[in-house]
Amino acid sequence: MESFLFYAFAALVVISALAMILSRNLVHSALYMAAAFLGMAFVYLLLRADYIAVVQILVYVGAISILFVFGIMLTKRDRMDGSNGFNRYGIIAGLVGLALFALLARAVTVAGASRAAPPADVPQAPAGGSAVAISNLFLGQLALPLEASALLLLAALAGAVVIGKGREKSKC
Amino acid sequence: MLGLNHYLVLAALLFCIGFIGAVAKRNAIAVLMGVELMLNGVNLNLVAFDRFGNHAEPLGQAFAVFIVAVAAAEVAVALAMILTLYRKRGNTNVDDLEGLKW
Amino acid sequence: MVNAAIALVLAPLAAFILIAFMTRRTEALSAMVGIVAAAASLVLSIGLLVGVLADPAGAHESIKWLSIPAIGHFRGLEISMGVLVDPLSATMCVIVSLVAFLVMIYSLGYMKGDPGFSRYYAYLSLFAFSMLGLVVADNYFQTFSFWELVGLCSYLLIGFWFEKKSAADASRKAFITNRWADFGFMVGVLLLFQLFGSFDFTELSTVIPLAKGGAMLPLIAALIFIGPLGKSAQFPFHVWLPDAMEGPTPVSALIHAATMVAAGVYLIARGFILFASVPAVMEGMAYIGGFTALFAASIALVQKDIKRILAYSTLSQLGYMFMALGVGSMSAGMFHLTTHAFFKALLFLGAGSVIHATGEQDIFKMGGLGKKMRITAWAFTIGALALSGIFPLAGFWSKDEILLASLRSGHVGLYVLGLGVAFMTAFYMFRLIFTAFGGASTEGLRAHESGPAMAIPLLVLAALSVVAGLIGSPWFERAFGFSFGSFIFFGEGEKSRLDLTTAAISSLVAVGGIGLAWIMYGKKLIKAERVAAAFGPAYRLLDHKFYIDEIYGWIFARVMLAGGRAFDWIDHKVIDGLFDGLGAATRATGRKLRLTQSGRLQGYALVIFGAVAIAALALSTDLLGGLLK
Amino acid sequence: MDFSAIRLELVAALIALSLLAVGLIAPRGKREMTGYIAAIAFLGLLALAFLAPGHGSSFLGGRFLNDPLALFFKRVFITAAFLVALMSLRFTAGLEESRSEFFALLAFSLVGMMVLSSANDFLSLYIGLELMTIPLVVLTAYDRASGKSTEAGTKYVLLSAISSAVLLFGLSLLFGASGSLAYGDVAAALAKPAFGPASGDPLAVIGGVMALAGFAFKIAAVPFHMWSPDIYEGAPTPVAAFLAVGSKTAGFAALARLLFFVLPSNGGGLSLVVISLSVLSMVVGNLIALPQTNMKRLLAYSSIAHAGYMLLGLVAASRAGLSALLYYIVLYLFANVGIFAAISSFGDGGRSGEIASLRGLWKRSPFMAASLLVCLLSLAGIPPAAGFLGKFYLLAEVARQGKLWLAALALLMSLVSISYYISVIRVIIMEKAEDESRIRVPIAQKAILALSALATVGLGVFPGPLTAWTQAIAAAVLR
Repeated sequence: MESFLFYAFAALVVISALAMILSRNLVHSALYMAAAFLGMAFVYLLLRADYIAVVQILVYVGAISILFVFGIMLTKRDRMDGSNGFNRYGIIAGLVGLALFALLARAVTVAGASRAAPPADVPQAPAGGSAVAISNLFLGQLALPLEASALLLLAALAGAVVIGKGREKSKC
Repeated sequence: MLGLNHYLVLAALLFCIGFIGAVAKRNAIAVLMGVELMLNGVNLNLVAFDRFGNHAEPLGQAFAVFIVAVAAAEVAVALAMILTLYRKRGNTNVDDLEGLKW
Repeated sequence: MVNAAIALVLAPLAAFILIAFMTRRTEALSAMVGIVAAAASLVLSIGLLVGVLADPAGAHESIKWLSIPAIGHFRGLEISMGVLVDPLSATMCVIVSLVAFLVMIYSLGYMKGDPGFSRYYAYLSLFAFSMLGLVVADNYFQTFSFWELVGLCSYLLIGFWFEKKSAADASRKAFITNRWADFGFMVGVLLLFQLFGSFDFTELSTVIPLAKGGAMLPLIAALIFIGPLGKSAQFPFHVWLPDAMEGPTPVSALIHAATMVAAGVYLIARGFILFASVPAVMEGMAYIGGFTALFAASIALVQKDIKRILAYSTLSQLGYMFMALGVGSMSAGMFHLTTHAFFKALLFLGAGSVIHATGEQDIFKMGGLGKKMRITAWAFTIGALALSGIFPLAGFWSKDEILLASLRSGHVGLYVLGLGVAFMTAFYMFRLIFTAFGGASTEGLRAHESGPAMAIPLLVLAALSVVAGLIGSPWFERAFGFSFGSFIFFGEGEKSRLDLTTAAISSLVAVGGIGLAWIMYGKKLIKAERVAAAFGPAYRLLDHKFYIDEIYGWIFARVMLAGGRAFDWIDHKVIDGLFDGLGAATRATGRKLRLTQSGRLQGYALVIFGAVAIAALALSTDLLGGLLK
Repeated sequence: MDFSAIRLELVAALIALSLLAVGLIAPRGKREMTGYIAAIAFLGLLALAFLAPGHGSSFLGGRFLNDPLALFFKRVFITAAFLVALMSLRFTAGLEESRSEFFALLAFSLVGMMVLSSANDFLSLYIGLELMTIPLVVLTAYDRASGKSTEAGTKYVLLSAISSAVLLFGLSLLFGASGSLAYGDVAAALAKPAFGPASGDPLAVIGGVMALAGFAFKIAAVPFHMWSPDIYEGAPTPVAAFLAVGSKTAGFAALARLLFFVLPSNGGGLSLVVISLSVLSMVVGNLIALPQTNMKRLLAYSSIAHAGYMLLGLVAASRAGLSALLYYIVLYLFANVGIFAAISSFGDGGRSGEIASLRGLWKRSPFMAASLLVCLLSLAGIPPAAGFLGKFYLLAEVARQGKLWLAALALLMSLVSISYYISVIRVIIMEKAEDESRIRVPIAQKAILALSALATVGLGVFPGPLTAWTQAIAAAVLR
């Protein structure tokens, strides 16, 4: 059952991802991307990572995808067909990507052969899902990176505002 | 039987598809989408290792949460940049960006 | 003694700083500061020399400058800064500061009114500082530092009149060629350090003899030898020196004749133990020196520019010095360096005086200058006689030492070659004198004697060119109980000898060269009728003889001049081409590589991924059980 | 909990936040004040870093180290930030708005660098890296009047996103191979032979390569260098300076820790990668620098080449190697800051940075020309400027370890590099300017130039104190 679900979700993710890069319409690409993100959320559920799955849906599907769509709308007001073509690197990029994948897949299978089997279906986290364990980490040993990432978000916010602010006379 | 390898191969596939998207698409927004796909591959790696690694604490998942947060920040800045670019040049094609070269 | 040495090095540095930052706007003051500092150095170095004469052991003091402790089986890195005072460095200090001092005085007249007057004195002071620092350095590292600084000063001074494109090009060429040579030097020093764990000359002189037979030693000696090849402009690194004549003429006198180019010779003498223990390098040194001497002398035969003639002559004389060192006589090499410094500086300053007066550098456009510029002409002639090795002027003694050394060490071929060079030297110098100073005045050429600022240094140097050789003479030794050879030597002190046969042969050869020059270029001077009237039959006889001589001379000149032209061609097309070609090739590679930077960010990303894939594949192939399985 | 270990980071973050706040509350006419405030604040932070850097050496159970190595790097970063803030005063004066944000972003980036140099686990490493990079991206695109600046910003943000994806994939593989994020545990796990098939875990190897690639991008080592010339040219000059000295040094801080303490160095494989990076950087950087006509681009290529030299210190992987690397970082900081300050004091704020604009500088501003000359000589490695000794120090160590060919190659390439530095020098002192008017050098730039030139000569003539310090650090850190 689990295998079947995995293959179904994996197929959803991979097909959406492929469609995303192959589509020649930017809006379609964005929708395929959202679909791929959604599929990933299901895969996370299979991995018993419920917290991540929720984050994935909230942030990726909910926020980032919308941000993308806004971006598209603000930069493309005319027709969308052919708005998302390939550049001159299409073929080489495909080959390098394939080679990289082959290498990684081979490495995974070789390494995995020697790895211990996955633990039985024992939930990692106590009641309440993985959220409790993760938040304990956040407030415990990961407190410093957490604070730093708060600064990071602030900096990014200030930066985005600075960049996006008004239009100055361009002498481009 | 479903094992770690399945997830890792899926992650590698996502990473590589994302890479192709980031390198081979003409539109800056599509490049950014490719990068997001790559980051999803990373997250899947982390979560899968966490699940199969017998750890006391879900460090991988915590890392994934950080990556999601940072990715959101990155997207915000990058999109703001792309908007400025659009205002200046009227399009968002990255392979037209060759005022700086050699 | 050490304090005096430090002070004499620092005085010009202080002058440089003063001129650069304070007196730049008041030109007279700048010159004053430079000259006072040089005078101070001169006085101190004479004091040093007197001190060393009293106590030849000299003094050596050094402080740890950079010290990195030893770790495990690795030796630590110890670099010290020190001062080594011994006969060699004391003598060299006197030469450098004396010539620098005279050149600075001379420049008061020569550079008068130049917009870069203060800058000029600043550079000269900086040069004096670096050169003196190089001389008193007690280890290879410190030597190398000052060596580079000297190269930099040379760059600045050659390109002093940068408005001229040729000057800017020449300065660049000098710098780059020297850097190629310094590359060998630096690698050699690194290796030396790896082998012996020290840079210190004194320390090395005790450990190197023990390491005889080591396979690395020849390589090290050969690599370090490349440095002097560049700085002393020996074949094939000589290409920069003739071009360096683009700088102001006093600079040529100071740097490209008397001091900087001597740094290579000095370095070999300083680390003589290293070279002396590798016979193959010594042989190479002797033959490279000999070849350069011949090669440059024959090119000098056909040059028309007065400064270029002197430049090639410098190359040739430096070749002599290398030859002397190569056949194992450090004394002879250093002795020739000393005397050459005086008479070559004299010749350059004389040439400068001519150029200053006439604004002309082509000797065939001059003529009859002897009447208009008496002091210059006399001084120049004395210099030329000294250079040609006419008894009893300075060049005679030192050149003889070299010829004798090569004969005694069994290098008969080099001895004969040296004689040939002596002949050519005398010939081209007097070709110059007869053409430029003799003959009828060229129309429209205005000339006047230079002012006292320029004349006095000429006279001082002329006097030195006459007497400086005597310190290497047996008479001097008999009178004072010591001579150059027993003061500066490697191994055992050498007694001054005057081998009458070799002296006679070389004198004859030199006189022969002058004679040939007279026949070819000076004969026009003689009004045939007057001579005929005065001497009657004698004249006919002479004339007849000259007729034979003329045919002979014509054939000889044909061969010689043709050879000279051929060498000239090789020099410009092949050797120059080699260096230019290397530069051009790197540049072309750079231009090609630059195109990889297409400006397209996705191309960059592709390169990143490609590199990652390749590196990952290369490192994990074994782990993955081969490529295809 | 003892917060003294992160005292410097806390103060720096406070500075960043205050600068943001000042920008909001200061009256409109007074906003140029923020630049001075920032500079003074950085100076104060620098004093703090030297006088009271905090006594705790680690925080959160060793996930954050404040060891001598980290402290050294932090002092370098703060110095760089201070000098860049001074240098920026002229640039920001020309902006119509967002002046205070400029300095706030500089401070944010500084915090990121400091976190990066102290990070002792992958998570802090990553966050530090992004906290450093994202503000830098914004700063790169700050010059909104210039199309080049926007182009550079776009390139930088996309490429750094791609490179951090690669880095993260590598880190995730290392996490998988070791089961931990903390450096100590990762190193211990990777050293265990039981891992994977006989000789090692391919995932760890690939992960290691990818992680190295991420930092090779930051230090702009070939072939991960291609962003840097474009970005340096397009970015406002002070920002380019910060990229050249801050971001690159931070990359080295992280790389040094990774290579010395985390990735198994005895494996040989990764050190081969480091050697290749070093060789390629020296060769490609120096060769492409030859035909450049833009000063900022030239500096970018020269700094690529310098990354190659500095990598030699990591290749040597010994105390002396680390000590030489640290020494080199300091001299590189001063030489580069000096040159960038000179460029930025031109009329247009150094926007174009063409080498030709330096023509006849000797006449137009002797002081600037002299300082620039000293800095260029240092980069070219000519004594008595510090660059000579720094190079010698690095090469002596590499040669001593028997990699003579590498030392010889580095020497050969530094020989090639002389040729382009000397062309610049030639333009400065040997060419005539069309416009012979004197250049008015702003006082801040004057101060930076004087400091850089003095430090460059001082380090070259009296290296003792600094080398003693770097040796002490190396001895304390490497056992």
